[in-house]
Amino acid sequence: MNVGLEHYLTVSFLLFALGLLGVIMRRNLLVIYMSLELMLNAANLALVSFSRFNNKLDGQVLVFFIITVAAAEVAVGLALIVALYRKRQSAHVEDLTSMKL
Amino acid sequence: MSMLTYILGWPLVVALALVFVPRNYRVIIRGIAVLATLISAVLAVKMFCAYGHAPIDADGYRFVQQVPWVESLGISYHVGVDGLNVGLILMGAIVAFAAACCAWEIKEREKEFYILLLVMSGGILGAFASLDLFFFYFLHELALVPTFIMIGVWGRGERKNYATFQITLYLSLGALIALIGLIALYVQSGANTFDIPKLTEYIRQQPLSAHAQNFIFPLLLFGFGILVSLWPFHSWAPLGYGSAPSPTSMLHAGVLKKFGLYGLIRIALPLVPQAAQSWMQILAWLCLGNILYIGWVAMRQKDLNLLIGNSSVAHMGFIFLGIASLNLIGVTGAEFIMVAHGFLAALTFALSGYIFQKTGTLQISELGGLCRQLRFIGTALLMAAMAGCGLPGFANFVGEVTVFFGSWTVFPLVTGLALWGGLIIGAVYMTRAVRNVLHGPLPDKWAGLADATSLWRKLPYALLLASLFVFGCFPRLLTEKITPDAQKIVTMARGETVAMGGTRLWRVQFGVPPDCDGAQLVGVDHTGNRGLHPQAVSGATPETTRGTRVLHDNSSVALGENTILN
Amino acid sequence: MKYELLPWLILFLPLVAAGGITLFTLRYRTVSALLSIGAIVTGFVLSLIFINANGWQPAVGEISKNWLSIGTLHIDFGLKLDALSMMMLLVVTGVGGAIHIYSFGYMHEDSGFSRFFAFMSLFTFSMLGIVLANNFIEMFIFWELVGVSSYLLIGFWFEKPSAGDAAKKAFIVNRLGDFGFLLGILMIWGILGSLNFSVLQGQLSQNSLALGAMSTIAGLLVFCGAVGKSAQFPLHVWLPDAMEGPTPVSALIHAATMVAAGVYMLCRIFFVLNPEALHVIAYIGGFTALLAALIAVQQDDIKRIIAYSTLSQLGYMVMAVGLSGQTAAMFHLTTHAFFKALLFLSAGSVIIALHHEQNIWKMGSLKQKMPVTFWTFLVGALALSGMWPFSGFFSKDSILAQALEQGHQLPWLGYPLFITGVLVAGLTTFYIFRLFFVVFFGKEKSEIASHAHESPAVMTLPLVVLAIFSFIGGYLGIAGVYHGLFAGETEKSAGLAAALFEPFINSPLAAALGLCVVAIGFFAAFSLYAKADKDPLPVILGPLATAMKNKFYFDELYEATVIRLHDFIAAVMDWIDRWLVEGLCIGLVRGGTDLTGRALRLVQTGNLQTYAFLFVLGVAVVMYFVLGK
Amino acid sequence: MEAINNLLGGSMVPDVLFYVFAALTLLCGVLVVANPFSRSPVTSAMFLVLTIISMAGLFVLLHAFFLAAVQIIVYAGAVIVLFLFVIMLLDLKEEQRRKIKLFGIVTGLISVGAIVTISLKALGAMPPGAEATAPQLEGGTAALGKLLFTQYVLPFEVVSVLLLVAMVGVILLSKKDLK
Repeated sequence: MNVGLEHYLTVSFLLFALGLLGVIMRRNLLVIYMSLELMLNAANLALVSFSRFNNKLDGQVLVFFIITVAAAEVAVGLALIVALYRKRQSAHVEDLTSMKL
Repeated sequence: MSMLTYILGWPLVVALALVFVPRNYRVIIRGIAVLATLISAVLAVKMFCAYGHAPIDADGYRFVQQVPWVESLGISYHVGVDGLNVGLILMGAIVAFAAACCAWEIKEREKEFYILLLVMSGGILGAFASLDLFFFYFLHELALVPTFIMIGVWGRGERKNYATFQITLYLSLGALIALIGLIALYVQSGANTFDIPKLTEYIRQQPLSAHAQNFIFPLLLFGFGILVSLWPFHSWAPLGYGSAPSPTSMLHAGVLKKFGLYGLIRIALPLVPQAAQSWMQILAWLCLGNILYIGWVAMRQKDLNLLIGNSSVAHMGFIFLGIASLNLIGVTGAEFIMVAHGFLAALTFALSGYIFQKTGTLQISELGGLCRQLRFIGTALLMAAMAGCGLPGFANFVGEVTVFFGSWTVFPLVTGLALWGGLIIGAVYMTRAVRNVLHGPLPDKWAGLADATSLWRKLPYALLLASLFVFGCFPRLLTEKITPDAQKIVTMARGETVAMGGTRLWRVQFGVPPDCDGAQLVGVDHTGNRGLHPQAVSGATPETTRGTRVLHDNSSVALGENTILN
Repeated sequence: MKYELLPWLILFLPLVAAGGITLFTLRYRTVSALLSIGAIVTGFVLSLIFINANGWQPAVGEISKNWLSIGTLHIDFGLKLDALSMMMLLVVTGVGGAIHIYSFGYMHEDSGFSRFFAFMSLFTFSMLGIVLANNFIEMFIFWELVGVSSYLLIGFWFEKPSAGDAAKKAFIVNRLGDFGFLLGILMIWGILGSLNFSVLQGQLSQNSLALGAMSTIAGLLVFCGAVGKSAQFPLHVWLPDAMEGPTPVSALIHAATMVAAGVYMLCRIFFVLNPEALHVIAYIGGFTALLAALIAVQQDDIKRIIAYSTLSQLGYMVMAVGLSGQTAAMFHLTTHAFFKALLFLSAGSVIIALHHEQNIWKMGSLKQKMPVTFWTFLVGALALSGMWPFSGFFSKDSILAQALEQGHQLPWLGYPLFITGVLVAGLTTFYIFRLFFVVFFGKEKSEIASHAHESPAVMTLPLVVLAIFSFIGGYLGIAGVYHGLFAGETEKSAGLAAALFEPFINSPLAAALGLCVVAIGFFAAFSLYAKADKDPLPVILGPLATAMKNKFYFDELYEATVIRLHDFIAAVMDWIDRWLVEGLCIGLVRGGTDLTGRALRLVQTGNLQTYAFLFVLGVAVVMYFVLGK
Repeated sequence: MEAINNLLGGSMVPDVLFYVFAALTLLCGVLVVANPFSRSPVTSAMFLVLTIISMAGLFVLLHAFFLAAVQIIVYAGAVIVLFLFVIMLLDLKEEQRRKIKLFGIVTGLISVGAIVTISLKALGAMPPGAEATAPQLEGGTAALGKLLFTQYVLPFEVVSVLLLVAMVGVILLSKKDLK
């Protein structure tokens, strides 16, 4: 049975779900950040598979942009985490709960 | 530009203009504000007088002006006047002018106060004049917001903040429920227009389904009921008026409160007739709560303003009784009391405001024997109290008697109790107030009080008293304008399409003891035109079993213009 | 019909005077007094002109303009001109005029002089309105206006707390009567559809069962209005307290005109009352007469004695109407107006002479000091008690005759009332001469009594005029006028001598019995009080005397029952309003919102992951609805 | 490029490769998130690199050769290295085993489970896609470049500005005297 679009999509969904699980379960800020990256990659995978099966390149262009945005985001995010760490000496989610009502 | 737009436009425009006047030109601000309300009052009087021969448009409205605003939703700035709101606009304009004159008591931040006062009066006049559901509602809210600010900032008494929030939250809740009703009406009717005449015409062709009506009418009834302090929802009114500055309570108790009633008559009765008829029984008993329950509560009040607030709530009971009777006499009577009560409430609050200004307190126990010192204000308060308990010669009496006549044929028991409330309880708490405040020995601490001597100070009270006398002695001025339009509303509300004067079916039940054999049918009396001997159908109690009885009234008694009978 | 405008003028002149005084001439005392007196005197003259121009029964019975007409409700503002209203017009303007002139002297040094005359004119206007009204609502309007003007006049000296309370009490009791009256009007309108007297009279004469089973109730409710206004049994408590007002007020309102309005109204709407209602009315009238006479015997205040005597005479008239003796009732009303006004005014001049002293046990031997007042008071007393040549005899005798004549058809109604009538006549003579002897004979019982002097001419002149009328009123043919109206046949003009002895001819028993009872009363009063300087009766009667002095504790009874009940209900309602309505409705709402607010706050934990979780949950729900199902 | 094409041309070979790469990606994904052996972020970073590389493999299968290259160079090379750099900078100690927050796990499982079931159900309901038509993505990278600079030139410029802004932000944030 040759590989169709839905196979790729299932893989990307599962990957997305993994990333989501990571964000919710893990309590270290950096790991949360990495699972975020995972979710982004899942999206990339879905886009590329669509562009492949619809024979249009737009999907790939979009992935290209997503990668650049992800890069910018990681840069800023890590800078924030560093600043946060310097202030609170901890990157653990449970310690950083001052932003509540 | 129809005259109406000027009437409601002037206060709003001047309110805007006042923003640019610097704060410390107190006299100029006061002058401009009074001038604005004076202009709109004079225009309103001119309109009232010229009402008879003004050009009338298809739907029966005069001084009409329509400016489409949002076609897709069918919203347009549509102002017009017919019998129902011409009296109200006249009363609103005069009370607004009187309130502006009485605003001399505000000593700090006059500028903001006058701006809010003008916005409020513009909003009120607009709400009454507008024939478009959207503007009808929007302008009412426009008038409601200043009330909140005025009571909050310039109010008096230690429960001021509590009263401010209570009155605002309660009224916005009521307005919200009414809004839901209005929107449901707009949607259910499918007429895709907010224009009242078009909507009425549309619904006259294909009336709403019974289910929709049973859903919409309670919303409108209780929404407007809250706005008008119908019995269970009345607790905001006395307290709110008690702690409001006198111009605000004059405008709110006198005029803004009538918005709910006017809404009921203009929108609820004709557009949702079947549901209206089935709810009238409940409304009759609720209004009895207003008259009797609030009357007794008024008896126990220690503060003059709370007493007046309660009495104005009690007067609402009569208006509701008039509406509940759903016949021409009742509705005309209700409309008449709305106008009369406007003047009365404004007058009483103005006077109590004056007394508060001079003595600093409104506790009845501390006041006493003021009539000796405040001669003019004392007599005016005495007259207002007398008008309050329905003394002939004042407009309230005419309205109340018409309502009693109207509702007697429909709810005899309720009318009897309402009569007790109106005549006896009203007289008791009014005379008690007069006895404790005006009569009796003058305590020495009030020896130095200054009476309202200057003409300018006496003008508002004199004006309101004059209006009460004019409509009290010559009620035809108003009733001839109200009757044709009230007839239209009643025919729609009753679901008959037969015009006035023809054979009319109306449900009359009479609490007649079972042993009655029923008097003879129609006997023509010696004047030859009509005899009315109803076949009294026996019913255990008037309220439970409704004997439908046919009353053939082939023509109204021709006893009009000076017929000479010997 | 000549001078059609005259009745309107007579009616509106006092109103113009009242308006003029309040608006313009409040500061100029004499001008406003003249304005008010002028209004009522011209009214008297104009009505005289109108009557001799058009006779007692003018050709045009009614002039009416439409005041208010909505659908089937037609209220006119009209004048009904027949013998009844013409006679009452004369009584009101005549007696009123005399009293106005008298009060010019009486109120001279009072600060609220012009305000007094404004109220008096307002009262005259409303009284004339009642007399001339041609439909129920118009009569009700003037009914209430009369109630208010009596409220204003009783509470004229409002600084006095007792005056303020008395005014409030009078107003509320009157309103109780008006409540019944309006309810009756509503009932009649509801069934018969019209308010105009002549139309209603036509319908009811057509078929007397038109009102069906409600006729008795309707009749009694309308009678309720008369009970309130003429202070009959249940609602009589306000009249004695109304003596707080100045004496001319008591004379005008609480003797001559206002209280008589009730009897006038009963005669005007006689067609509405069916036999059962009339019996009840007769009994209430009789009972009030007896009750008031008993109380009057033990009163000490000169004005209260005369007030109670008014009450009992009114009971007489209402009893007469109950016995369907309208002519007798109106005849007695007319004569009573004259001699009761006379008694009040002479009492007033005594009070003025003794610097506002009203207790009879502080007066004495004023006979030499105030001769004119003495003689006029004597004439009034004799007329009141019904001594032969005086007007009181003729009118009271006609009532007793009516009772006797009714006795023949309905023995259980006529005879007991005849007996009470005779008994009351005796008591009346007793208490009026008790007052007469104590005030004018015996020795001065206080030093102010010693240097009392006669009142000025402006006060004694009206007294003399009224005395003349009280003397000759009996045989002026007043009865004939009423007879013409009610019985329908024209009045026969009997000679003076025949008129003098006519009562003895038509019912000798009533006349003879009446006279001898009067004699008994006179001698009893003479023997007990001629030389007494303190009241001997309590010793003789004991507890009954104290009961009579305290007005049989009616005030306390009402205080305990009606007023306390109302206050209790008001207290309960106020409590409910404060706790249940306000507490429950608003408390509930406030509590509810507060609670939800507090619950929602818990969600904000600050933990990043709970937010993420909620976020994802939201996405799941949305996806469920979008993709799912 | 043609070599790889014909290499992949064979029917059987790409399916097997797809399953290999897919399994690899998912396995490394799991290990990034919930590594039973060590909790330290470094291991997660390492496994993240592996996931990205296997993702690149999948891209190749989908004939997106340029993207696969970019993926490896930019993503694996730069982004993950940045991660490692930061991890080393903050010298995070082994994440000591705090009490396992049952609440976190349970909630996570519930929510993610819900989303996965829904999406799979939706996917299941998808009509089977047309057969994988022959890929005529003419000239991979050239076509991509042409498309990028003709149709998507505006987003391209915006993204470059975005990068600039990100840089400014990062420099500002990482200054010493952050008040």
